[in-house]
Amino acid sequence: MGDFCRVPNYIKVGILSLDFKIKIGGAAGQGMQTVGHTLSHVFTKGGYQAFLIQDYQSRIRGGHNTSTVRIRDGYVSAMTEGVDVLIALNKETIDLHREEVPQGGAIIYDGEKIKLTQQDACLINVPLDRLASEKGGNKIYSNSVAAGAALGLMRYDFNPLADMLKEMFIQKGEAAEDNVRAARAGYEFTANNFSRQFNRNLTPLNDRRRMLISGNEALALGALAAGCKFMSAYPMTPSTGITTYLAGKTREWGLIVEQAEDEIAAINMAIGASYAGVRSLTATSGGGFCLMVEGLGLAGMTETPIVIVEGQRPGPSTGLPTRTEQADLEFVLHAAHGEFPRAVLTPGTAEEAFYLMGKAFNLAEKYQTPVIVMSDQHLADSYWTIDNLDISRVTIDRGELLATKDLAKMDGYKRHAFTDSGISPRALPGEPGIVVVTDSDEHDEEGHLTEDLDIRRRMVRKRMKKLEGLGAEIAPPRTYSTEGAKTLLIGWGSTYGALKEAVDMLNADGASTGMMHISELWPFPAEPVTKALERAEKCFVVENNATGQLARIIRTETGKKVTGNILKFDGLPFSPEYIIAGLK
Amino acid sequence: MGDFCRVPNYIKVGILSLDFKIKIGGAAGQGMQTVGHTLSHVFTKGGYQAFLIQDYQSRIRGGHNTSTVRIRDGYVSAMTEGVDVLIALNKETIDLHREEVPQGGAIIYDGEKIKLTQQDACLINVPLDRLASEKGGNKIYSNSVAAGAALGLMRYDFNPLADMLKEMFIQKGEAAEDNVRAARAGYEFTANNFSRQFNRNLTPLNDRRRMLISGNEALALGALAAGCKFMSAYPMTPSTGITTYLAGKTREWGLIVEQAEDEIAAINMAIGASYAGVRSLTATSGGGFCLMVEGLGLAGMTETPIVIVEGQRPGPSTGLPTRTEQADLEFVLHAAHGEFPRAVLTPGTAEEAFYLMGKAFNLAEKYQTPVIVMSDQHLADSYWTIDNLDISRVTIDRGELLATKDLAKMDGYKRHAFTDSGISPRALPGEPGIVVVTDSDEHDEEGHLTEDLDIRRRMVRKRMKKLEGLGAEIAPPRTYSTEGAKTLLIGWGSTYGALKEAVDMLNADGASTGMMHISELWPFPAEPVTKALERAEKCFVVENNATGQLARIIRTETGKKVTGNILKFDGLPFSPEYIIAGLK
Amino acid sequence: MVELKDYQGQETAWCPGCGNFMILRAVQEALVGLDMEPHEVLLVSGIGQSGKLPHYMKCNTFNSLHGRTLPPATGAKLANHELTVIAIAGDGDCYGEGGNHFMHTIRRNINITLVVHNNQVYGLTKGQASPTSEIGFVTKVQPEGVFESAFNPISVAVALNASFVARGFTGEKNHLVGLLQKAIQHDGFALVDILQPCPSFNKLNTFKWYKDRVYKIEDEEPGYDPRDRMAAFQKAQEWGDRIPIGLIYHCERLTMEEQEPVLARGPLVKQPFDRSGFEKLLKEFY
Amino acid sequence: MVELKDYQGQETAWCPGCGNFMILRAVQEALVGLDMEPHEVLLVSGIGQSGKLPHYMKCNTFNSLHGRTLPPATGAKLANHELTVIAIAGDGDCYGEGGNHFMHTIRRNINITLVVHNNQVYGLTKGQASPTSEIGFVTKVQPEGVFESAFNPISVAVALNASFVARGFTGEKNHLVGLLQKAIQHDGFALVDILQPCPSFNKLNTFKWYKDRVYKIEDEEPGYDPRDRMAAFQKAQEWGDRIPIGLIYHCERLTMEEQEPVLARGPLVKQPFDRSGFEKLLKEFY
Ligand SMILES: Cc1ncc(C[n+]2csc(CCOP(=O)(O)OP(=O)(O)O)c2C)c(N)n1
Ligand SMILES: Cc1ncc(C[n+]2csc(CCOP(=O)(O)OP(=O)(O)O)c2C)c(N)n1
Ligand code: SF4
Ligand code: SF4
Ligand SMILES: [Mg+2]
Ligand SMILES: [Mg+2]
Repeated sequence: MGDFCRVPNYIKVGILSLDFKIKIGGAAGQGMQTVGHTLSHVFTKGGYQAFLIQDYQSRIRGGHNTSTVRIRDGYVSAMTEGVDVLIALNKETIDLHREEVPQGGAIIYDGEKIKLTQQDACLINVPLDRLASEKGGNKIYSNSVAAGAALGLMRYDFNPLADMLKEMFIQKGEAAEDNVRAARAGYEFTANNFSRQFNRNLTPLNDRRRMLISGNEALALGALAAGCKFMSAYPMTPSTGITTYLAGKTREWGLIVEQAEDEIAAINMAIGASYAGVRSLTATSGGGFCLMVEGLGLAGMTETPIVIVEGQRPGPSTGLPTRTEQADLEFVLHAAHGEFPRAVLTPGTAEEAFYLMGKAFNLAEKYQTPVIVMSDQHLADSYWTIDNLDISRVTIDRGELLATKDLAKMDGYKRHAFTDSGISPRALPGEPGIVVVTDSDEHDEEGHLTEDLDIRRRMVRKRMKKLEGLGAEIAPPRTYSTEGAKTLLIGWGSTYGALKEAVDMLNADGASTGMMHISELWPFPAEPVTKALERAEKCFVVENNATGQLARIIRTETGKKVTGNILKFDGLPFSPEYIIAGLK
Repeated sequence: MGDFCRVPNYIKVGILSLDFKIKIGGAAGQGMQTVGHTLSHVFTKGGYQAFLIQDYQSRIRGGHNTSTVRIRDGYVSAMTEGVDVLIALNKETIDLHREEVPQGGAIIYDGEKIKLTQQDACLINVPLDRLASEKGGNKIYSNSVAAGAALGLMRYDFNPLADMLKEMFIQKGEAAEDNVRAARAGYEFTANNFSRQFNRNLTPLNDRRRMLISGNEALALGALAAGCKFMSAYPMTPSTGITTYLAGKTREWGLIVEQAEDEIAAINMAIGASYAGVRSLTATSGGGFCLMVEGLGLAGMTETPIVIVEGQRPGPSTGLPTRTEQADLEFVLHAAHGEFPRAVLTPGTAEEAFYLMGKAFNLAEKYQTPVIVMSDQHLADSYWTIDNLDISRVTIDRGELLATKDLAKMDGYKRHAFTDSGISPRALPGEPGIVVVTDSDEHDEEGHLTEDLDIRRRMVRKRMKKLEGLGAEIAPPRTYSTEGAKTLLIGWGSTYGALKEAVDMLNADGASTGMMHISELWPFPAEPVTKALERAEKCFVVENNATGQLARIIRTETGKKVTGNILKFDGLPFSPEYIIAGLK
Repeated sequence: MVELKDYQGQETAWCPGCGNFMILRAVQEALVGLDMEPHEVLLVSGIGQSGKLPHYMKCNTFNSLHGRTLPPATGAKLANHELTVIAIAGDGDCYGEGGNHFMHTIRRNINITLVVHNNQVYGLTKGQASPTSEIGFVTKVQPEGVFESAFNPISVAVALNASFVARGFTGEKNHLVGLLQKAIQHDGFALVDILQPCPSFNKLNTFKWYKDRVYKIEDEEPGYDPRDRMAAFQKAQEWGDRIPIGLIYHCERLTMEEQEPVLARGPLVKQPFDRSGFEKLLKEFY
Repeated sequence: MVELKDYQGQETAWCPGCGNFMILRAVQEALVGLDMEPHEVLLVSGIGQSGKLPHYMKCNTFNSLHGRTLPPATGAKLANHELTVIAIAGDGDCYGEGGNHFMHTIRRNINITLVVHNNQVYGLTKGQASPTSEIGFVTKVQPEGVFESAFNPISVAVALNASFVARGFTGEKNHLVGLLQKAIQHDGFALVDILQPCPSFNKLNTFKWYKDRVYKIEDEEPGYDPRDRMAAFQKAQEWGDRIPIGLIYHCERLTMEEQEPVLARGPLVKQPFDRSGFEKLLKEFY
């Protein structure tokens, strides 16, 4: 049986060097994310590189969630269609995902709970619950049994898993040994009974140390590395992880993380803290960002630096709270009434997330204006194996920030002084002899409210002038394989990995395709984008939304119309195969 | 003396048939607006047509405000440069505005308070305060003296003014007779001493009855005529006038006007009321609209009709609270995360404000989605003499609203049923036998929360599908004098009058200019706009903002780049002369 | 006769052992006991675990935004005051994000029943402190424990002279049904704050923790007079070893609907729209 | 020695006879009396007539959004707690638009003084009812008179156990100066709600209206103990013929700054940033 309709037939499992995918499915609360994360770690330690994605519902227990890890012997940043091993912690996993397992793949399931017959895949019947109870002492360890079973099937070294589990459960203060015993039982069960049949043994490659990190962790680390000292936020999926990470580091890193009563308070507190002199951050999702819009304009008008992470999820409104989408771009570009400069950064990978956070703080302070870093659930919740994060690449440039000694030399301080660059040197409140005044009303150079319309005109020009400097800081989009390429795929944000792999697949099939990924989106890099568009015969914009927002922005900023849009708005990220199918 | 730099030399005062301008300046609290309004009424009653604009500061007493009325013998919707009579209730008025008075114009002032010498204009020294005290019994009636003095100067019939003052002050419960006596004293003083010298007698034209109405009043009347039954709002200049007007009509017109605790409550209350079945409105300015953005998305997702008036003022942030600007357009078009259909209407005159409010309610209900009517301080606070508002042109189309009898025939009701048009027939809560369910989360046809991603896809398509019908309802932009015109001026919203008059002035000078005014802006009327752009050699977009927002939208929607932008962002409206200068 | 099955809704998505099940059941029983038909009832909810409740019922439902339960409920009630409007909210939802509406809706004294699922934690977003979390409550976002004093909704409601203020507990279902019925029947704004264990994220204020502490005012203090505001304020401060449940405060105030003259003519939505006076209205402008 | 002229600011734009002049003067005198230098003080204001006050002073000023006085004040205080932070707000500003922050800032007990210019009306927007307007107050937007019960800030602050709650009156300047000084010196959040006549738009609660009613608690009830919460709640309800001014409630609570361990090392803005531990931090991810 097996109607493989959902696995496009250009799937290339096993054709490239190593490419191995394991999907764990079950109800919320069964620990799929833990298994996925643990396995990703185990393989990372073995010299492989992992990419792990999470698909979960907006509930705490029950329902249906999956965690899918892909393992390669090189950098990986996308999830392709199909899985090699499906671990089913419940029946629904089999119903929904059995067709993703091609011939030669395996389904690990608990035959004592689920009855299965007739599969093209190997059926790996493991008494998960029983082994968990018998060996671990508790049925809840069945996820550890399953993790062990997956490794046993490939006869992969068991020890890294044991170490991982110990470390993890000791931290959580739970019975580490019980878990290890449960995992070992799973391991031995499949190693002994099924590994021959499955016949895809895997051994650690080397012991090169690499990191396994999620998008949210990378964003949070980027803020820490940039010297962020204040964060105020209100919980909202998918950005809460940033707050959680930073909240755990406050003592060690000397920062304050305050949970605000609402998003309005969150952004306004951050603005207040920034005015008083510390690098400040807030993070939210589209709904919370809606409430921050007035504060955004306040930062623009008072020229107060502020970094906002906008982690997108499918809208409108509450939408699908735990899924992914990229439908907030035009909103973010135009949010708040009136006109003021802003920068919008749209990282595509964990590394970019880290480094662009550093850049965000620098731009915010140099240009004294809000900077928005756009993320989405796919970026925020996915994990990457990466080589390293190099803090020496994170410079801290606080812009024209006046020290006490500078001020002593000055003859009267004016917070909003007119300058050629539009940037007024910034002093902090508390400096003897001067006062720092600013206002959400139109103001004069000192910062005092004014209704002098000549000053108004000049202040508008001064603020907008900053766009020039800001624009010059924007790096050109990353291109890949564009040399002589006839078709150009264009994307922004979390689609990076899927785009790149689509290009590889297409070119492997003889096509001539390149990609351009925009991760520094505003001020829009119109010149390099125009050039790239002109070089290709066909250009497709790939976006996780229903209307093709980047395509419209490209049209406004370059005058060019792209050949087509490849869109997706069902809450799930792109696979390379989906992009390829969209080209046809 | 008189450095006439601020009065461009193509000024045409007196060359066209009748064109007469009176500016009254003084401190807040001195009653300039009353004088301006009263004079506008007096001339309207005499068969003339008036256009009255207000320029005021964000304070209750003191400072410097003006009210300027232009009188013509035909429809007038713009204020040109220069004034014929300047009434100075304080010294500042003279300092700031004397140069606007050309040779042959007059300055009415109180020589007992202000010393004036050397003017090109006639100096009309009237003891305003003294006459007010002596004849009216109170110095505060000096504004009535001034109004009388202005009329006396032209030897215009005094009686209409007396009637107006009586009516007005009796309503306010103040001493009507004292005011009339004060006005008469002013009248006689100038009629006797200065009217010969000034030599521009004016007599009533006819007794054709016309209305004098402000943009805010027209918007409010439009809502009333459309059957709006619920308004919740939070005060914010320049839209408060709408709330005030409707609040005064609640008993008579059977509607509820609730002042909310904040704008978030305002929009969400209006959404609740609309869900329960009544036509609902809210009104605000940019800052308040920022706070409504999340609610906007809620209306989009739950498919709840709602009309929002967004009265713009100069931003960003608090900006210039009492001045005008058109810098919220892109924000309004893209406000709220995620994607859903909306309509944006941008009336240019009082009549349009009235009729488009009716259309707004119809579109909101037919397409079950938010409709935003954009106003600004210039539209809101200006007064027009107009022929009539014709309620028979205001149809009420509540769209697919199911009555009890329709429901009885149906087999189970689904609030968000899939349909070809994307419009799901709407029932109201309270109908026996059915329940009306909706959700800000993605939902199924019944309105229940769902995480079924197939339904998600279909629901997105269903909602977006409504854009087609909505787009077809949008009227093409108004064009004027475009036949064979080489240059096209393009505008939206309150610039209508200035644009039209600029065209007239240019063509009178032998140019070949036309205009296109967009008052139904979204879904964008791309086809007619493209055609108009193609027909002209040069196209200029005229906008009260700093970045040329409509020009960018035109580029996105039509692919065309306009020749140039004529922009203004000092808080004041355009004059035709300013536009013409911008072309050079 | 309305029956429980008339209120049967979608399958639930709450965690096993969650106090919300009891609230759902109590709301259903209260409505059935009052013989109200589903079409006469409108539930307006916010976003959070509590916000899902209406989906597990079957009646008119407007599931609004996080924190915004009360404004749409107010709008809907003013548009059709024949509907029985019940606002369903979470503690974060109503006292955090929506705190301003909580205060101002009390001021309006509109005839709405507000049911707050107070689990002293943010459930749906996985366990951050809520405004009602106690000082010292440790979470991943509050690793040093909560610094802010806990929001006391009863105290604030009494301070604002709310016309009906009660506290229930999910472990006392019948008592809760009674409170809900009184609240629904009360003419004016009624707050029913419900202590609701969240076994997934609140390991401090567990079912047992509450069970050991709550007492019914009517049982233990039969002389307690909920019309005595000072006594109510004092009672509102009781928290710790002993936590009172029951009707804490009650006063007579005119409702918004009673004061709004337009509503004397019947529900707004049913009032015919008569434009015949328009020409007359325009006279103002001539 | 700091002098009044050190605090001299821009020209005022208030109406003649406005109570705000007295508040301005009182704030200036309070700071001068405490010998605080302008650079040590940060005024954060909202939008409204009150929001203009800082421009008429000369000290650090963050004039923020309508309703958002407290969040930026909180952020600034946490970033540099050596600054004396005073939040200046209007009644609409603070109890209407910003009501949620009012409650939650009290919960935080951060060391900020909140000065509310309570004129019981929206001044800058020309006379609509504010949350503190009395039932029946007629305006152009409330032509039938206000229906909602007036917001009682003192009552709510006491209900939330605010650590310093006082009421002043612009007609009692010296008394007000004293209250402001105590509030500024108080370690924790301090509310000073000031009865402020608005001759332009509040024709009900005029200077005389207040003058005829206010009495100083310390004068008339020397035995009054502001540490007695029940007494304070009772006093908070006094309104009408007799309106108490003075310190109404006072309690000891840990401030947010005291609880935040990071601040024990000094103001955040002055703490050096040390990235040397970054490599170690990354170990978590290997
Ligand atoms: C504007 C906005 N901010 C944040 C969220 C994310 N969010 C959803 S539920 C919730 C809190 C839930 O806590 P509570 O209201 O106590 O409800 P519970 O889940 O505990 O019943 C939050 C913060 C949101 N949906 N919208
Ligand atoms: C978000 C927002 N909504 C509304 C306004 C308009 N607005 C400015 S001041 C004000 C109210 C002023 O009343 P209050 O706070 O009591 O201050 P007062 O002028 O009486 O001192 C309002 C509604 C605004 N600036 N921003
Ligand atoms: S997280 Fe808590 S409140 Fe939410 S369903 Fe689970 S137990 Fe109930
Ligand atoms: S309007 Fe009222 S509060 Fe505002 S300045 Fe005038 S008198 Fe003072
Ligand atoms: Mg909760
Ligand atoms: Mg006020």
